Amino acid sequence: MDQTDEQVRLLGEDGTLLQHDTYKVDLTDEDLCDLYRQLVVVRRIDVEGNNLQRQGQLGIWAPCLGQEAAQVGSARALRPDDFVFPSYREHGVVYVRAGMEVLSVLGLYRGANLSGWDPQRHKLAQYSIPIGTQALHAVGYAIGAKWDGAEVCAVAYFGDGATSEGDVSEAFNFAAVHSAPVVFFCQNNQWAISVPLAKQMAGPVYKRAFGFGFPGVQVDGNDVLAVYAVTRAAAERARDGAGPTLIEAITYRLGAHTTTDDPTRYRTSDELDMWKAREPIGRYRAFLERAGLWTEALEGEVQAEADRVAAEVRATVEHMPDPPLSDLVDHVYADPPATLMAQWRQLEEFEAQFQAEG
Amino acid sequence: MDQTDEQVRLLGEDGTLLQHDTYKVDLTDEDLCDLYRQLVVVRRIDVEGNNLQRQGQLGIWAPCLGQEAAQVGSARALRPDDFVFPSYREHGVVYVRAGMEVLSVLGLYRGANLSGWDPQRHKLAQYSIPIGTQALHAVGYAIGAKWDGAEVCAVAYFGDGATSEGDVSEAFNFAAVHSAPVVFFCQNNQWAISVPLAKQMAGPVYKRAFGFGFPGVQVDGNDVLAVYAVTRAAAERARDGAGPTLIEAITYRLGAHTTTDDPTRYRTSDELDMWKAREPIGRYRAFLERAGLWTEALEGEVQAEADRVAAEVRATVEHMPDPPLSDLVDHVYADPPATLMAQWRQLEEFEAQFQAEG
Amino acid sequence: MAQITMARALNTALRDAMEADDRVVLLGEDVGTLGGVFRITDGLLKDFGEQRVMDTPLAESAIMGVSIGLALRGYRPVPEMQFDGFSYPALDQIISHLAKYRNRSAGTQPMPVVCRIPYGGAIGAVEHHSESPEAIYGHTAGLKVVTPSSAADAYSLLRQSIESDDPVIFLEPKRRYWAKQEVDLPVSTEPIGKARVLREGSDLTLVAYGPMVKVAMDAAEAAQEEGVGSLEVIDLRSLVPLDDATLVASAAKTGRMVVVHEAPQFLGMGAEVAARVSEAAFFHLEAPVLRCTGLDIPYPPARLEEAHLPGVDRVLWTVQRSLDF
Amino acid sequence: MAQITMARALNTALRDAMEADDRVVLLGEDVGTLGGVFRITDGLLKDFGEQRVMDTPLAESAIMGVSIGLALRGYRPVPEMQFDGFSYPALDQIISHLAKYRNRSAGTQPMPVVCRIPYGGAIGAVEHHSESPEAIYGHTAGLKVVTPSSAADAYSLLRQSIESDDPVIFLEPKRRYWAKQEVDLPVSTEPIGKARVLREGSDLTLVAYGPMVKVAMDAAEAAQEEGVGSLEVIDLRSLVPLDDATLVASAAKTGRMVVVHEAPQFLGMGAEVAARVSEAAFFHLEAPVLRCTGLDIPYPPARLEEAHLPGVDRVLWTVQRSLDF
Ligand SMILES: Cc1ncc(C[n+]2csc(CCOP(=O)(O)OP(=O)(O)O)c2C)c(N)n1
Ligand SMILES: Cc1ncc(C[n+]2csc(CCOP(=O)(O)OP(=O)(O)O)c2C)c(N)n1
Ligand SMILES: [Mg+2]
Ligand SMILES: [Mg+2]
Repeated sequence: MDQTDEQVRLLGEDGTLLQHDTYKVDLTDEDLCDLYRQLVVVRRIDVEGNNLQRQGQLGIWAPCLGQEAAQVGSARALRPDDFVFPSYREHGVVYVRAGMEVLSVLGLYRGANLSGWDPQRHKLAQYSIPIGTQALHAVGYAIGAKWDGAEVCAVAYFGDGATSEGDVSEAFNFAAVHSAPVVFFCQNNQWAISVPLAKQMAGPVYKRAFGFGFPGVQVDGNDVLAVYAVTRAAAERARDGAGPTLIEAITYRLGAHTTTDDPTRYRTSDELDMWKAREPIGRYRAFLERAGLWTEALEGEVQAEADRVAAEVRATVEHMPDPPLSDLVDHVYADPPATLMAQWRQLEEFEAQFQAEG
Repeated sequence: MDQTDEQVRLLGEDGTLLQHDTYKVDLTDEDLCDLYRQLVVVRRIDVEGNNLQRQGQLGIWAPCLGQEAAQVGSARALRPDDFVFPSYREHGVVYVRAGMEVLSVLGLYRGANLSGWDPQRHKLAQYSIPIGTQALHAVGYAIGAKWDGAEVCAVAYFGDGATSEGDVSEAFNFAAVHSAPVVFFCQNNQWAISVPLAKQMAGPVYKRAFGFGFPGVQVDGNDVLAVYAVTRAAAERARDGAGPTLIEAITYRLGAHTTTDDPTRYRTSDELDMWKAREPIGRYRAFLERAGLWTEALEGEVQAEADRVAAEVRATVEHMPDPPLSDLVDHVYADPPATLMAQWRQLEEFEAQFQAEG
Repeated sequence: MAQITMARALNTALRDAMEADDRVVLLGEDVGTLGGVFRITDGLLKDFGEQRVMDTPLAESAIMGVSIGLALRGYRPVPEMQFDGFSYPALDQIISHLAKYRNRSAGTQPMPVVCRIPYGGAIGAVEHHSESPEAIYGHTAGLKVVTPSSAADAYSLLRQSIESDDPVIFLEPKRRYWAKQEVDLPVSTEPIGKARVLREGSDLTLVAYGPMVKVAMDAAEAAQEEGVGSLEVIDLRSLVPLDDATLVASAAKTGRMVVVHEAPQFLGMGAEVAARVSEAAFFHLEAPVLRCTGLDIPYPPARLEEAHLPGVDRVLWTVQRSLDF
Repeated sequence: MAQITMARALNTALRDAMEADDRVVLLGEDVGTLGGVFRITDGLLKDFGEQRVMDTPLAESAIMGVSIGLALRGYRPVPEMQFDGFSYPALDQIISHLAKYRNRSAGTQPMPVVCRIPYGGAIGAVEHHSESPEAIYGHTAGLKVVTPSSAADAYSLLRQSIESDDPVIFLEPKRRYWAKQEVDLPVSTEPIGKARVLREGSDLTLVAYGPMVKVAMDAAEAAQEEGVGSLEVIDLRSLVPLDDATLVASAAKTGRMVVVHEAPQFLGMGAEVAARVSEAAFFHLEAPVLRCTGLDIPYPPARLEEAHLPGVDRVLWTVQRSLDF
């Protein structure tokens, strides 16, 4: 289940552009440079996430290090009116799709909110922590969009481990039966916490789709151009009414599962080194260099932007106020039960003592 | 998803024996005749089930009419120490495997018990009503058997509708990862209550297996010899340590979903007539005739046996006592909570009034 | 006035809701061509088409997850779980998402999903078809849990539920589907969250909901006739929100209360009502709040269900226990 | 005597149980190589091998269903659900099969499965990692529901659970995993079904279990020091079977009771205890049984969890409400 022939690739490991019969690069130079900016900024956000966690500003952080190409490439291939259903590690997707809404994600990992953003604002559902569950939401959204005659698709992000959950298979089947405009985007980062692929499945992820009667494609998830092209094609296919596609992006989680995890307990440094050598941003920069698009000026701009975003992230998180006590009850119901309101008044009464006491 | 080339068949519609590269008939004449007996008896049990329900002796009945070959052929291919996990319609499996334990099934549909038999006695789990759930039990049993070094397999029976449940996909994947000695036997009878295949799935069932990394095979489920051969091979494969197989037996539910169902609301009489012409017992009898095995004497014996079983079924059900009140609480726990025992004493006290009053 | 069954009232409520708002869609196993195994959706596929009434694959978690996705797209889905015991595969989607979605989105994302579930026993069914899971749903904050006992309430509460922006678990007492009531539809009854005093009484309050309301009313009638006492009967109508004001007022008046339900006693609705009323009406109670419920056992085989479920006699026996206190 | 954490006691209990009976097997997500996200199964894969400690695919329904199958094969599986909130996908297997299997088989098929679930909040976690689902399990007849509050009980109750032929939901209060206690293992404490009076008192009884036992003890200590009163503290230890004899005896003695738990109040354990004790100790109670619990809300973000969860101050405040009655 390592990199195979079937895998779609547009960039060699050294950044050379490869030919592919089906998938082509059709981005402008400007877009190609902007893609680089996004990759670098996303990595910097991730670094800040780790730092802020270490400083106690965040309760936990789920690093996306190494998965930037899979996230940025796929998210960039979508239209604003497509709808995205992320898991808990898709900071790159959030940044590309919703810019500084990524601050809400930091608030989530700080424990200041429960995701908190309006899913309709950027057509971006909140992070879904129960593994695989969001795949079904994407199918429902997609079916609704199809009924509406809207030319949009829904995209569900999930990991290799998630493919074992019943919900994901139910989503595959439901989408296939309804020819729903969904893209299932699986970041196969080789691990589900400490569980390696071989203990998770007995064949490659993308083939799962064939069993349910729709196409699956495996792509080099560290090749941002291939990911972009494959996702764009799948999204177009969905919007055109041809039904779902499963994309398996082969990538690697270079960091820990979360900041509470110690990956040295379960994986070798050899494996890590091998994948470090394949990390996506260096490869893409090599491509830009070969294409004559990389310049010192570009690098300077990109790094400045990363610095700016990092600073904003840091400042925002460090000054993020604790949520008001009323957040406990204010959003549970549109129309809250009287019994809950009575509890709340009792809690206020209790808390009032301390305010009085100072 | 109709009868396709890939489908394994050993008997033509007119009972001619077909050649197959992989699967052969290797039953003795005696066994071939006994198979006929079992098919006929199972059909008769089913007829009695319907009758008894109509007479109010059973609360409900789930007919297996038309699925006798799939059930008898597969069950006969198993060894006594294999373990079978049926759904709620596998009366043929129960009869072949456990003989008159089928009376417990009638008790279940009468409302006198909850299946009631000891699963270890005939290595036969109780009927599982929540769709698809038993597939996981089979995987667990199979993994345990493998750990024990036992050369046995577990067999999970379920329907076409069941393949949509998350549990069934989880079972496929878990079994594949553990190379568990399981046979997944799907009776694709074309309907899940009123829902036809086209609304249930977007491709044939057997291909589902490939996506999870193990073999699937489609067999003519109304061809008892093909079902027998395919199941025997899958069971041997499992016992030999080669892992799971998914068998899709194409058959048809000639009766109602259950006695409370009215299939005329959702399917055409043309469809029904087409499948009636393909029903399995006539075809098998034609084979026996061609093979010179069918005789008036055999038919006489077989019908007599069916009469005998039918009479036993009728008599047993008609005289089946209501369960004692203590069945409410006696089997819930090995070691029941005092609070439950207190409830029970209270109930006894309450019921005692009526006994006193007469 | 017409004689209408609860099944018919529910069917009409769905039809009227679908006519009133074309974002209302139905989905579930066998809800289309068949009209549902209880025929609650009968005729709706024919009149509204496949995009409004969807026969789904056999997958309850999917039915619920897809409903959530449809709500995100602006629909008002009304999924059906075919039976109480088959709602359990959907519990993760219900607990982890349906109940929490609005709160997680800081109130920005409404979740107008009404999950219809036929529930309860006494229909002679096999295992898993007679469960009373209301306590599981009632304990799950973020949900409303509604259960009618009459055709009029079935109609009105279902219409209200579909209009609600909060997710509703709508529990239909299947043994009452075919019971008739004089009522002209459409009808509008008290809002969700209001209990109804069905019968005034002075000696003891019987609290019931869904399938047990009829039993409670029959018991009250019998108590009157047999001179046991004058029983007040409250139909909760919704378990969440619970109308504890009405409960407490009644307990304060009669001084005695018996809660009746089919579900097992341990951690059932009777416990919650007893805890609340015992607190709020402490100085008024002349006897503890008693519970007349199903036993703490898995639902028994049909031939034993009568003993498991509260009937008029056992309710009266419990009433007597309270009066004797 | 050694200072032992609850985590260590659980680990030792699993090891000792596996040594005592080679049909005891562990399975779950990350329980093998990693030793579990809380390290409760640390070192066991190394010492017992892959056939006794199985890293499963990421599928909770499968973990439970496979455990049931293993039990049918004669094993005594101890599946782990990684967190409370991730036990929900297994609910159908638990409710529809695990709890009902023995009964369905007329008592012939034992179901010795112990489902370990780290539960509860106060660890600053993100959503779904701080749930208290005990009421769902407690309402499901056929299960036992056990939850230790100390290292010694953790060891002894887990050993007893594994020896039980009935299925046990074993709830581990994760905020107490690292709390130490002086104890020599192996240790044998009271059987499942017995509550323990942790502290004698005369004015009011505090009832707690799992994560709240420490809070209740601290509150009782503070009440003593501040002259509020003499509080008795009961650790339930198992919710099913519930030791109502001990509860009622204590309520009869002190006349006042406060039940403390993290789970939402509505239909939580506090309701069941209140209902039972109010009935059995009706003439002894000088105040209603009060509940000091989590709010009826989805678990809040970490920065608000302190307000949601009962702490010493809120317990004392509730105690005062009872004393003022
Ligand atoms: C239903 C459920 N079970 C368990 C968990 C705990 N958990 C969080 S992440 C994770 C592994 C997920 O692996 P994968 O799907 O490959 O995604 P990745 O973390 O690699 O991005 C587990 C088991 C969970 N969040 N949800
Ligand atoms: C989890 C669950 N959901 C729904 C049902 C109700 N139900 C009983 S049988 C059935 C259809 C099953 O179809 P299939 O799997 O094809 O088996 P068949 O009845 O055709 O043998 C349904 C929906 C159930 N028993 N369990
Ligand atoms: Mg992964
Ligand atoms: Mg079928």
